Amino acid sequence: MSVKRITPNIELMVGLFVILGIVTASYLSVVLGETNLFKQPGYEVIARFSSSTGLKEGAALEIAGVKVGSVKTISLDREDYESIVVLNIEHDIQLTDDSIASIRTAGIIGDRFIKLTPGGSDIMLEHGDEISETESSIVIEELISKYIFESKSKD
Amino acid sequence: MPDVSTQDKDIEHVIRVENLVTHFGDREILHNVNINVRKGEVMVIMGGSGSGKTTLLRHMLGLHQASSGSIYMLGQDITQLSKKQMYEMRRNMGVAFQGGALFSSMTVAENIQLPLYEHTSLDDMTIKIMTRMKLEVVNLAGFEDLMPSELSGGMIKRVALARSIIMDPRLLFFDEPSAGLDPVVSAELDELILRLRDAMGMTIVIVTHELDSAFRIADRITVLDQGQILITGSVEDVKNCDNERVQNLLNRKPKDEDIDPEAYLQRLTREG
Amino acid sequence: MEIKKRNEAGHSIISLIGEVDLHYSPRAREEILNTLKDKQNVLIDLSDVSYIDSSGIASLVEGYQLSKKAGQSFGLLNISNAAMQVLKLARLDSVFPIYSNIDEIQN
Amino acid sequence: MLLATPIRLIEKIGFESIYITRLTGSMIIFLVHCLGNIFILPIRFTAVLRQIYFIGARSLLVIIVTGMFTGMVLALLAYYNLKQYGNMELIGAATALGLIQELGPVLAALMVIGRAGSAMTAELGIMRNSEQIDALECMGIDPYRFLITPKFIATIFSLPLLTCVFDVVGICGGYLVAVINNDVPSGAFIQGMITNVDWADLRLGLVKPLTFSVIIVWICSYKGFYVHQNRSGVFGAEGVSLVTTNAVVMSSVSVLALDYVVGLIML
Repeated sequence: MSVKRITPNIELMVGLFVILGIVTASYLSVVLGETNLFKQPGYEVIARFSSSTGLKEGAALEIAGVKVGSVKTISLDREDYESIVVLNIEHDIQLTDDSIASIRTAGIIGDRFIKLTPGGSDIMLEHGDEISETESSIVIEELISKYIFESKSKD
Repeated sequence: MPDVSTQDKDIEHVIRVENLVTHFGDREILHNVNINVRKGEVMVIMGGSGSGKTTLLRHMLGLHQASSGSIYMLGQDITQLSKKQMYEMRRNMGVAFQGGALFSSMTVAENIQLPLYEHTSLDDMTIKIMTRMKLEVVNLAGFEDLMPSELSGGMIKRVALARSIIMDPRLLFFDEPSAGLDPVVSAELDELILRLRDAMGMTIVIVTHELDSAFRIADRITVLDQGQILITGSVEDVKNCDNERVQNLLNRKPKDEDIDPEAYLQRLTREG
Repeated sequence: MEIKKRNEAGHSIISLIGEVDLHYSPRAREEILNTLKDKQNVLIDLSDVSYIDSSGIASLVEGYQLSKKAGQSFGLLNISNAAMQVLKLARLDSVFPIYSNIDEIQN
Repeated sequence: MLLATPIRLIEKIGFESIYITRLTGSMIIFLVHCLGNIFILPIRFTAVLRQIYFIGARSLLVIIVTGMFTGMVLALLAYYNLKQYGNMELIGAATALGLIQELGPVLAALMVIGRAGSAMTAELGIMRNSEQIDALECMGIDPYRFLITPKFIATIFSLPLLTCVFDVVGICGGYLVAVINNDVPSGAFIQGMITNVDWADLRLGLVKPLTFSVIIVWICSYKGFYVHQNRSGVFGAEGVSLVTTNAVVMSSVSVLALDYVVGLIML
């Protein structure tokens, strides 16, 4: 309605509100939602685990405690019943082909994440390659039952 | 405008209410009302409170659904019009409500201009001049930038009148023009209404319970009581009417009914 | 509505004919303002106006104001009864220079 | 005589069902009418701007204050509960997720109901009572399009932004409590938050305010617009106050119910 009077005050306030709203919205989506607006896409490698219990898609990928990527997909290899985990690694992180991928837990009830330990080889992994050295999830229940079982058999 | 206004230019009765019956819930408010309003006349609908006069007005404005009967405006039955056609029709109708119904967030000028901005593509300058002209007509020159809250009751009525005539409508409806106004202001408003009729050839329908004002401005008067029309005629006709209820209304006499003692007692002591 | 233009006695005479309402007044306004822009003295002939509403009158007011600023002459000619009533309602009959025929102007 | 009570009960049930059916029908017609108008050009920018000013900008302060305290109390609770498990790095995640998924959308919506929704109902109710809506009708102006559609557009635009402000301010409040007051490492707070919040959470945090804004304006403006048809038959100032209370209660409850439904569908 073009009749209504608008004091500059209203426009200023609405402007401030919208700017504040957009700044906070972009903080949420860029920082927390990890929208790859400015980042170059990473590359993918495959890791096979005998068990990936507790690991979820989107879980973090860390080297020395620093996040360098995430788990893209988890699927089952229907022939040898292994877990195939596709890892998305940031484009500027170089990994040797003898790196070790191990599934770890943050704290006791924390999320599972994948810890990468770089090796000493000269050959670097490229998009689509496979990490051959892996350590599966450590399941606390299994550890405990194993301990009980072993101590029994000693007797 | 290629709408209703160009058809039926010369029909005698610009408003025709035929056999109008309405209900609120189970209560019948108007019983078979018939009114004809001639082109260019001031028709006053008079009645005490609860007589159904405001309801009748709201029917003419298309704000209520009638139970039966028809209402012809400029030759078209508005009870049969679609919403869109009704909006078209309303451009020929100006309405000044009892309380003014001004939009409190807009200035006087913005209130008056609103229909122009909504319905026409006139130049801003033209709209500005028209607004000021209408304010001159209602003797409120220089008030355009005030807010409705800064106006007195009489001023609000006059602004409402200015808004209702901004589109130069052919039909003007005015609900209680003099209610709550002192006699001087009320007389001024009456004068204004007559000038509008003479200058613009408007047909004007006024709903009021004020006798003095009604007799001053009316070409014809319709007296409504308890949802029924008692008489329609000139001021003289009404004054000379020997119907008891009309005379009671004219003499400001309260209704006095014969009291049936038994029924009265029943009414007072009834349970529930 | 119809608009006719002719030149007479040093004036452009614009005749408005028929109904000048919300629909047609913008055209009348444009004609009046354009003629004024051409530095001509303007007379509006209202003898054949059967109906003029306030938007039409508003255009006349605007034209008159513009001509005053530019020092041109502006007037209304042969005002019909219908137009006169509307002018009187807004008390504009005392504002405009009003002539009943062209000879009056020359005096 | 014995039959009277059950028959009256059945009557009552019938009466209620008719009322509810009617109400639902008329509310849906109302919504369709208002939403349909959103796409009819020209949009009344000035009116929308005024509404954004009122609904959005003027709500900022209350949103910032409540957001701050909500974030602070979330972090405090997370701190005391997580301390028992030694999972301090989750404090950031707990605060952020709580805010983004649930408390941000819901509390921002409740604040908007309290500030703007109640005002909407009262404004429309007063306009109805003073015949302003009839006046619009008589000027040939569609009152839905003129009065209510701008409120819809403004709220649908404002509430998600307010929710974002609420979330971020809340996260800052949580950061203050966790890092400055309780010596949680700053990196742990932020890293935990970044790792655990993902797109699905943000999407949920966006869909919620969008649906809430529709339901808030819907209920609040319907109640005010039809103040003269309220069930108790109260009119005048009392009628306006009654429907305003009704609108606030009904839209708050609806927001909470809808919150569950949206969560159910999207999680």
